[in-house]
Amino acid sequence: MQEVTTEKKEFTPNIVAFCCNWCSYAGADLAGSSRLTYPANVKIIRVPCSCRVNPSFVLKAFQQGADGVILCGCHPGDCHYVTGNYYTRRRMSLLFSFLNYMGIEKERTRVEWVSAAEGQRFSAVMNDFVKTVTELGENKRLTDLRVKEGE
Amino acid sequence: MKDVELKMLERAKALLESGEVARVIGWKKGDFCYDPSPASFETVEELNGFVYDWFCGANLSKYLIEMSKKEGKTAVFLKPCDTYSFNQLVKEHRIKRENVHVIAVECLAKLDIEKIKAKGVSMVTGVEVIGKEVKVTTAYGEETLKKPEVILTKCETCQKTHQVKDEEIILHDRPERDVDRFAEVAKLEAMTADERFAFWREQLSKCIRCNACRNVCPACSCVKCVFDNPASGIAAKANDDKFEEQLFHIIRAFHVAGRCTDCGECSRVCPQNIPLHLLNRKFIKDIDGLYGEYQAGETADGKTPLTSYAEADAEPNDVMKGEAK
Amino acid sequence: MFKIAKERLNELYAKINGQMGLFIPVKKAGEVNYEVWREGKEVSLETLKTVKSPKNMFFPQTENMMKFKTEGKNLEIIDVRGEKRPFVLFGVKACDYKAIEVLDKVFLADPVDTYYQSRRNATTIVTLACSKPEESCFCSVFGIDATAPQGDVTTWLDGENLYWQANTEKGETLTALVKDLFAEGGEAEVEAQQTATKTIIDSLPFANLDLSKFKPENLNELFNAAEWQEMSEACLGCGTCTFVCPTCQCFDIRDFKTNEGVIRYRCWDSCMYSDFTLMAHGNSRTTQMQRFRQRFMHKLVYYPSQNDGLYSCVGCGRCVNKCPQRLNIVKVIKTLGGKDND
Amino acid sequence: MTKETLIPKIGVVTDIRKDTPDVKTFRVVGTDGKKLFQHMPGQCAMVSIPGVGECMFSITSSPTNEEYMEFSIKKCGCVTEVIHALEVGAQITVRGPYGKNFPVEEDFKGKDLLFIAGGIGLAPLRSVINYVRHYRSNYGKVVIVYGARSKDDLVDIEEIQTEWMNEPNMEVYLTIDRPQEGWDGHVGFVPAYVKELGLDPNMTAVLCGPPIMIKFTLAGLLELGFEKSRVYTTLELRMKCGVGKCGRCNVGDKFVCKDGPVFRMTELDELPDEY
Repeated sequence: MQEVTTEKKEFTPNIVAFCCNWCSYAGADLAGSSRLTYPANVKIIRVPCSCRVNPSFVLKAFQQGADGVILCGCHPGDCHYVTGNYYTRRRMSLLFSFLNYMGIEKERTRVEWVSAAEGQRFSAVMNDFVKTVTELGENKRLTDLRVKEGE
Repeated sequence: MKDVELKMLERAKALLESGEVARVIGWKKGDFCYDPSPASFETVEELNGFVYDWFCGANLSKYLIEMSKKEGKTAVFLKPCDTYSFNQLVKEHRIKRENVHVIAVECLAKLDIEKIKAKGVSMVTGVEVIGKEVKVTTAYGEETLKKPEVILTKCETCQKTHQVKDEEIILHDRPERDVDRFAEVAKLEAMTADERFAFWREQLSKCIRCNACRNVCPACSCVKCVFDNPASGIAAKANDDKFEEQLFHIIRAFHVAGRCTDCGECSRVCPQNIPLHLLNRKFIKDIDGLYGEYQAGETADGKTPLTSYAEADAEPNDVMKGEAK
Repeated sequence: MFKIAKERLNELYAKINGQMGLFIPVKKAGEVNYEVWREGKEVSLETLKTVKSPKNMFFPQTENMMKFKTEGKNLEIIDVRGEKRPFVLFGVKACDYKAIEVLDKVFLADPVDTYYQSRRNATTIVTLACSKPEESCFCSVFGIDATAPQGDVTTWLDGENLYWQANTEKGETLTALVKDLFAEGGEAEVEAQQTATKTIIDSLPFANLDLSKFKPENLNELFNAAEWQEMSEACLGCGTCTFVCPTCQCFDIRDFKTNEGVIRYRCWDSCMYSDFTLMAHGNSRTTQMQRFRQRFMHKLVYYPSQNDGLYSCVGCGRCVNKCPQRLNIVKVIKTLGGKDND
Repeated sequence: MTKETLIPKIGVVTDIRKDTPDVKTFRVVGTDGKKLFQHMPGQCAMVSIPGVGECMFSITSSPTNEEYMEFSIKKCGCVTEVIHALEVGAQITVRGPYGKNFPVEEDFKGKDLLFIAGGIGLAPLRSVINYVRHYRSNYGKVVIVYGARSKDDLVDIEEIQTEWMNEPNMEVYLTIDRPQEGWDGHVGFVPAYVKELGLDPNMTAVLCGPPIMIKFTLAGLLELGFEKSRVYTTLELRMKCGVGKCGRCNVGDKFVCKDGPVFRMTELDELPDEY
């Protein structure tokens, strides 16, 4: 618990980014090779398509201590599997709206479309998301206290 | 209601006697005047215990998953709201439509004994509904209650009509009602995130994880639920932490999104009276607002909102900003 | 006997709470359950039946048992229990008190369940007599007198006062702590209430249930009864009856991975669940009929057979009120019990 | 201090033997290198891998072994899969012993004993057989009939061939279900073999194996004139606590963990058929 209290002043959030293998994951790569920075506290999880992300993945991320969860996929119309991200769009619209309805701060969740060529955009999106979540502070509403036990 | 019951009994007898059906699914009398149980009747003699009254709120459609697998045809009495669940189950290939004979029965809303008891009325021995009044006979005398105050929550905003019928038993007209089933959802939406969180926190902290909501839900027809499957990573039996209360209800609500017919059984069975229907209704409201009005179970075919898409669908971030509607 | 005016009960709660913990029926979001008392919480002693029984005082729905830490190949087991703070369990009805006796026979039997025992030892039980039993109550069938529950302290509540009588040493100790709030007297009021309540109890619809058939020697006959199939047909397989039941004691032991190791906890389990007896290579109860039968056979036959005829049902009627499908132990007793049930 | 029943001890795996394609035998001692606790033949212990789960296994080694305990474990579920992946030196948790043992000091003494096992069913019997071998003079003739699907599925074959078969006044009969290259022994199912052998019905018999084998073997034994009161078996059901409290391993009013796992056939006859 000590760590958390000392961190209060400069809180660094844990961010989980689910990135589609065919676009934003490559976009992150490009950002890196172009020497564009994005915060190190963004943990990328590569998925074959943004539509692979089951709502339970998002919740699990929060359970394990994420303060924000962002999904990145191909721009609508550009899905490697043709239509995957259209489904993502509906699912995540509904899920995130629902989490908001449950009282989970809506700034903690986000969906962004980032292509493989948009390294700059990837970096900008992540910087912005991290900034937003940092301002928001620690996730206390959708987290499992048992997981953090002993910290 | 007695006339409807007699008519139903007559049909059940005829169907069983003629051999047209092998069994009839209906309700069986309980120990009190208010506790009928769903039951299947295979012989005319068994029909002695048959009942259809103001407390037959249970949705019988889910039983058909098992019953329609049995030898012979199954007749079932379905209230308007039940027929939506029936359609949805047919659509999901859970029920063999050709094995079922649907008898659409009249429903003028069902009563909630807990609400009656909450009015301080105990030892109930009988009820009679006259228009908008409920006359309750008890061991201590008689009480008159206002019907709208003691009907099941799921009936309060119901405007459903029978979607499936092979025959019907409807003797009385249902009065037209003008109700907004999303009013309570809108009320929650209008709150701040903090208030909403506090509301759900308090409600969900009552959850004892008995799984009644899941097991009664006609949309929860998975052979093995993720919460029972150790390989899912989210299996659990009890809420050890507030997170698990949220997790269970969020996942369940999401899983039935676009398939939930708003039959309200989840709230009816909840031993802690958590307004679970308000979770499902949020999804319904969002779907209606974002992707066009959709009522699950209106038909037994076609795509559901979450198994289809439109190129011009709203962007999640706009939805979150509240700019999409 | 002592008494305290109803309006001053909050002072009593505060006083007890100052010395030890207080677990009491509290109304939250419309439902009454036992909770830890805090100033401002809405206590509801009048509520006849809390949704959950007070059993979670001793046998919580989830309880951490131990922690495992791994370092390299080395494993370390840490007992996570701290010293149990003394607690007062307040407002226990006669049926729920009897249920604690039923649980004791399981958890305190050799080998003793120390988790249960430590909570049990640290608790002073204040019971509350019933004055308004309702139609689903049938505790008298099990020989329970709802007007005179046992416990460390027995209390009675009427329109004006709460009457208080210590029964045990623990009860006397508690009484001494709060005595300055009390006045003497109340015997006549209590007796009047008891007489009135007994009349109601005798006239309750289930007052004459016949249990004579439920004996160990009829085990196989009852087990093989054809009626189980029909009785269980509407069963959803949910755990409502088991979780609201004051005597159900089945539990599961599970592990949870945290950032710091593994927590092993136990939680309530239900014999109604399909995976209750599931093993890697089989399941001894594959149908809901078997699981339904198990629950009621356990309450009415198996448990009494192991515990000198004591039934594992106390007639609280929670399952009668809460079963979503209105199946319950009364229906089982009526269907399979002695012929006086007809 | 009261004995903690649900808090396990730490065990160290000191040896792993692969008996068959899906059975491994694990040798376990305490962190101090000594045996974890004493037990009697037929008793069980709860073995767990923290974070995965806890399961009940019969203790395969004989109580007369003062150095260590052994568990023969068949890979068939989530926990056993992880146990099979363990390496020597791994630490696990063990608690026990649980349940009633075989009446080796009472009913078995001075009797001729017949042990019939199928597949992994040899695990609980190995403990009794070795106990009997240790106190050989206390018992009469010993006959062992053991069958498995194939010769590769015979557990502990080395011990059987090198030790049991050479033990005086001890007969061992092995059989496999189907003919197999390199096997010149008996082929056929255990129940049929038992009848073929025409065993002496005055022996006290102990059966362990899959339910179907037990059912047919028992029928065979009864045909040969065995009395049910002298036939024993062990049961296995889902268990969590091991001490008759968690409520799941009951057959009628008996808990397998506490009142079993060893049952006399006459006792089982009185219980409902739900195991």
